[in-house]
Amino acid sequence: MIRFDSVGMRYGSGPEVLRDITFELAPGSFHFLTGPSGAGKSSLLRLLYLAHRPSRGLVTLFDKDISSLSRPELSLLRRRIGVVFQDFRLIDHLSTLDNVALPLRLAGAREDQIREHVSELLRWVGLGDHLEARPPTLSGGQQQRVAIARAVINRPSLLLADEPTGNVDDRIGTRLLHLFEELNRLGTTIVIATHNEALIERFNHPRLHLQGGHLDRLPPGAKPY
Amino acid sequence: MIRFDSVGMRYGSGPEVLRDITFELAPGSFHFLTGPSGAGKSSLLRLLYLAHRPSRGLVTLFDKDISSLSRPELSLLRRRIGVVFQDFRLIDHLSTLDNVALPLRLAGAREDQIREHVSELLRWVGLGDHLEARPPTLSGGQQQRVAIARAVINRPSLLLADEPTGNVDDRIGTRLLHLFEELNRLGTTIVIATHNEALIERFNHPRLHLQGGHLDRLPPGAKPY
Amino acid sequence: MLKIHYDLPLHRDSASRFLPWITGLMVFLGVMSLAFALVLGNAASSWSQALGSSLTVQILPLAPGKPGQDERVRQALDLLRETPGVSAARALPKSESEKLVSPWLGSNASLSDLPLPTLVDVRADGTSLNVALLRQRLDAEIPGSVLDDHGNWLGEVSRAAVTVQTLAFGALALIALTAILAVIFAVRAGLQLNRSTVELLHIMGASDRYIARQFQRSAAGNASRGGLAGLVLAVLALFAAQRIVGPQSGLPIRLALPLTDCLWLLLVPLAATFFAALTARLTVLATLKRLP
Amino acid sequence: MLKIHYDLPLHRDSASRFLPWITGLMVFLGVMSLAFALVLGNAASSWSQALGSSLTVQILPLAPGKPGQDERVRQALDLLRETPGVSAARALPKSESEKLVSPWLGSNASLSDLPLPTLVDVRADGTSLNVALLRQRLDAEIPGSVLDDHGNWLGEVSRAAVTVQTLAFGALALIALTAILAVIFAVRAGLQLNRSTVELLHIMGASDRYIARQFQRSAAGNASRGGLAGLVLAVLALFAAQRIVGPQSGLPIRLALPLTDCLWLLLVPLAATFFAALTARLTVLATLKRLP
Ligand SMILES: Nc1ncnc2c1ncn2[C@@H]1O[C@H](COP(=O)(O)OP(=O)(O)OP(=O)(O)O)[C@@H](O)[C@H]1O
Ligand SMILES: Nc1ncnc2c1ncn2[C@@H]1O[C@H](COP(=O)(O)OP(=O)(O)OP(=O)(O)O)[C@@H](O)[C@H]1O
Ligand SMILES: [Mg+2]
Ligand SMILES: [Mg+2]
Repeated sequence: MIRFDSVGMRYGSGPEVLRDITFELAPGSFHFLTGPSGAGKSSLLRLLYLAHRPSRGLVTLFDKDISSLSRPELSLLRRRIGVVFQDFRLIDHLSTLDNVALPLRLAGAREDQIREHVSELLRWVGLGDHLEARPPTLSGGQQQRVAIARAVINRPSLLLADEPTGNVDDRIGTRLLHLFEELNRLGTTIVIATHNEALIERFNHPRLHLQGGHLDRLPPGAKPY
Repeated sequence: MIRFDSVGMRYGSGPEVLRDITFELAPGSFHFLTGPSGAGKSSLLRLLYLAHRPSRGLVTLFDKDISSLSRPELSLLRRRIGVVFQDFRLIDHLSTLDNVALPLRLAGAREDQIREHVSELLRWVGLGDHLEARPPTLSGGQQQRVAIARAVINRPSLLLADEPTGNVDDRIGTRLLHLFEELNRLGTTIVIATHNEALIERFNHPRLHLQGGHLDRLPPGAKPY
Repeated sequence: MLKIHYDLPLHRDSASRFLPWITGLMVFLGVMSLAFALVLGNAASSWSQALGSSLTVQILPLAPGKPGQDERVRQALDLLRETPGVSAARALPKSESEKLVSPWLGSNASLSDLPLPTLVDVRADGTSLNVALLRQRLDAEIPGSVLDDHGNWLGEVSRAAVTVQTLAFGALALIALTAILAVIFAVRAGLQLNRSTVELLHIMGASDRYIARQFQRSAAGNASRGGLAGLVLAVLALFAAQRIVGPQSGLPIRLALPLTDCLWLLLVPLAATFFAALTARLTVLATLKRLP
Repeated sequence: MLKIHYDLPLHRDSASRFLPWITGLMVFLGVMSLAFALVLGNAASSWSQALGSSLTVQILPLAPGKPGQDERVRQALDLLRETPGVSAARALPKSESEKLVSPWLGSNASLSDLPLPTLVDVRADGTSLNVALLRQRLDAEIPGSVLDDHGNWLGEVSRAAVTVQTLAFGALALIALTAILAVIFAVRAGLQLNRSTVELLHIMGASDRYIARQFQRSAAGNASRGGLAGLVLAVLALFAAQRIVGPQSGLPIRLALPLTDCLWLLLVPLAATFFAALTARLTVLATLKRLP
């Protein structure tokens, strides 16, 4: 599913943020991605959702060497990946509903199905009363849930979530992780970057730990330090 | 220091987000503000940092009825309040240093003192290597620390922090709360909105709990449900 | 109004509020300056037609023994008719000569006794007639002929009209260029704010062409709305100008434009829309090219 | 270049990159159209001076027994000199009349025998002379007088020049208005993006005047930089135009401007800077007014 072979990454001409990363994730697996602030978790996810090129090494996604793919092929690949950004990246002038409907529209779904489908999911994450609200009028936790709904709306093959519970309380956080586990059961490979040790403990999944630009694999329940 | 008398608040012509809030905080106190996502924590803080007017009721701050103050008096009051916004609100085209220096510049501090003072604080929060970086090139947790540094740089009389540890790990979170406690010992009144139960447990402070538009006071260690 | 179908309601963002205004203003400017140039152009060509037509050649009576008057008139007519820029030449009957001379002598003089000059009326078209050369040839070939170009006003005025026309069209070209540049900058500035949306759509797997089309449509919609408003405003302003500098003011410039010229004015908002859409497309594609 | 002191480096934001371009373009337009209007204005006034000067009144010899020739010439001179719009009137000596009439009759006629009309040369200033009214009065009061306004060209051409001038100044006013509106919209659009910064500074306790001053300075700096560039561009374009429509082209319009007119051109970038700063100030203050 995902394979990194001695991958390095830098921003512009800065220092290497990631150094010599090598790992492999099986299809249908569920991993937490941890590490101190600034360790490169978001950067690693950026490589995975194809928003950034590695400065060296080989990235294989869906069994394809991504450096060998054409632009249209990359587009098709990207549509199979759902992303929850750390800073949400909602479109401010679109309603909650339109924001979440974006991936369905890009996939060419029918309008009547879109509305039904989207409003059901938004009700499930507790935003049934805010279908027409614009993101700037939502609370922090509500915006985060919109971002999550958008990432999962079209059942991606790969779900990447960057700190998806930083702005919600434990009850909602648990509910959202149950949503991710449900998706995982249906076949989605999941990687969640998070600082929330309580959640990591409650949901027993293996962990990828980033520190000093290097990646360690830890079995479920193990602590990095 | 802070007194609310049956305060209500709404956005535009929407429903009341806060209803009949009455409480009082002593000078030099330290409170956590909790409540489910969308309960109105950020809204309550907005009233406290004078970014929103209550739709009814009386708000007293620094022993002054804020509805009776002139605009220049309100400005002077605002300079005594430090705020960490849930969405950081850093100025993207200013360097980390200039962002944190903003409150000092507004207070008319001398340039040479500003640089020394600001870089010392940034080193303390672990950003000594990013003095000249722009916020968009910082990681989520780094941005949050810049926002915190800006809020505390000129030792405000009142510090309001909205989810200040949502993007950092427990180690940095603890360090930041120690910073707040240090400020508190020097006389700053502190209100921190947070979802992080682990932090609330570790730091034994009374809690204000918002639910359904109403506010409950809980003693240190007590749980709301 | 133009109704454009949007897949994504991108046209509602705040940057879009600015584009119609700038486009409206620029289309207004463009239409006004184009109309101004066309009016001056029409005026200039009608002046030069009216003025360029009236030269006179006088064939003076010579002393007896020299070539006869009629003979020399015929020669002059031949010469004139083969001169480039002369559209017609006609000898006036004697009665007209008498009428022209009478004020100079008073009505009491017995004109039939006097040896009167014959007048040849020359119609020239526009400015293509080289008056100096014609005068030289007449002097050389037909003795006793005098070319009267009515104080040289015709050439000078029609040349002035042409200069004004040239200047007006030059100014128009500059204004049009500036207006289009302004629209281009407005579109680019708007897209700069939407950079994050472009990146987001890209990461979500939208193809470059799809993204470009969204922004292109949005820009075209905004520009066409602004452009239409600008056109309407300009037409109203032109009507107002017509009332002020209208025919009743007795001025030789008519502000009315023929229908074909009015169609040119329609091109201005179309050009603005086209350039807005093109700029949006190219800017978005350039942004996307930098993304992996 | 203008060096402006900034308390906060607000001038480096992305919105600021747009304002200098729009201001530059608009100042270029404004300077070009102002120069164009001034050139046309100068040309029009020199035409009307040159043309408006040459009317002629002929005092025809009457039959014996009627009022004498000299008497009527004196009357005509009196009448002309008290007519508004006439700057000078002068009777030509007999030799000039003879010279004028000779071509009509051939040089062989014995002119001294003929009763020749007396010619009065009238200098009018500009367009203020009412030719029709003057003709009426002459007909009524001085029998045998004929007013020759040389085919009416003088009035018509100078009126045309005035019309062109009016149109040019009208167009200039519209262009200047549009340019200033465009700058205003650019500033407003830029500030729209900085709305969050305005709110942030407000919440941090900056006074309204302080915030307004920051944005005002930033806008003034950006506009003055763009304006200067636009002015330089326009001056270069004017020099280029001068080469094309210069004196060696023999056209009656001179593109050279007197120094005082050049100073007017300097006003354009200053006005752009002023309006940019004013708009920034008012927009920020309006935004702040809505905050508690
Ligand atoms: N766009 C960028 N340009 C330059 N440097 C960047 C950029 N984004 C991130 N960095 C740097 O790369 C390093 C890793 O950032 P990253 O966002 O991957 O950290 P992270 O592990 O996600 O941290 P956090 O937990 O705080 O979100 C940081 O030092 C950061 O300053
Ligand atoms: N600018 C706004 N305009 C309209 N409604 C708003 C606005 N901001 C917040 N709201 C609404 O007010 C309610 C309370 O929002 P608030 O941001 O205070 O919640 P919160 O307690 O901070 O939640 P969270 O923990 O998710 O940040 C929410 O239902 C939200 O949709
Ligand atoms: Mg991160
Ligand atoms: Mg909140």
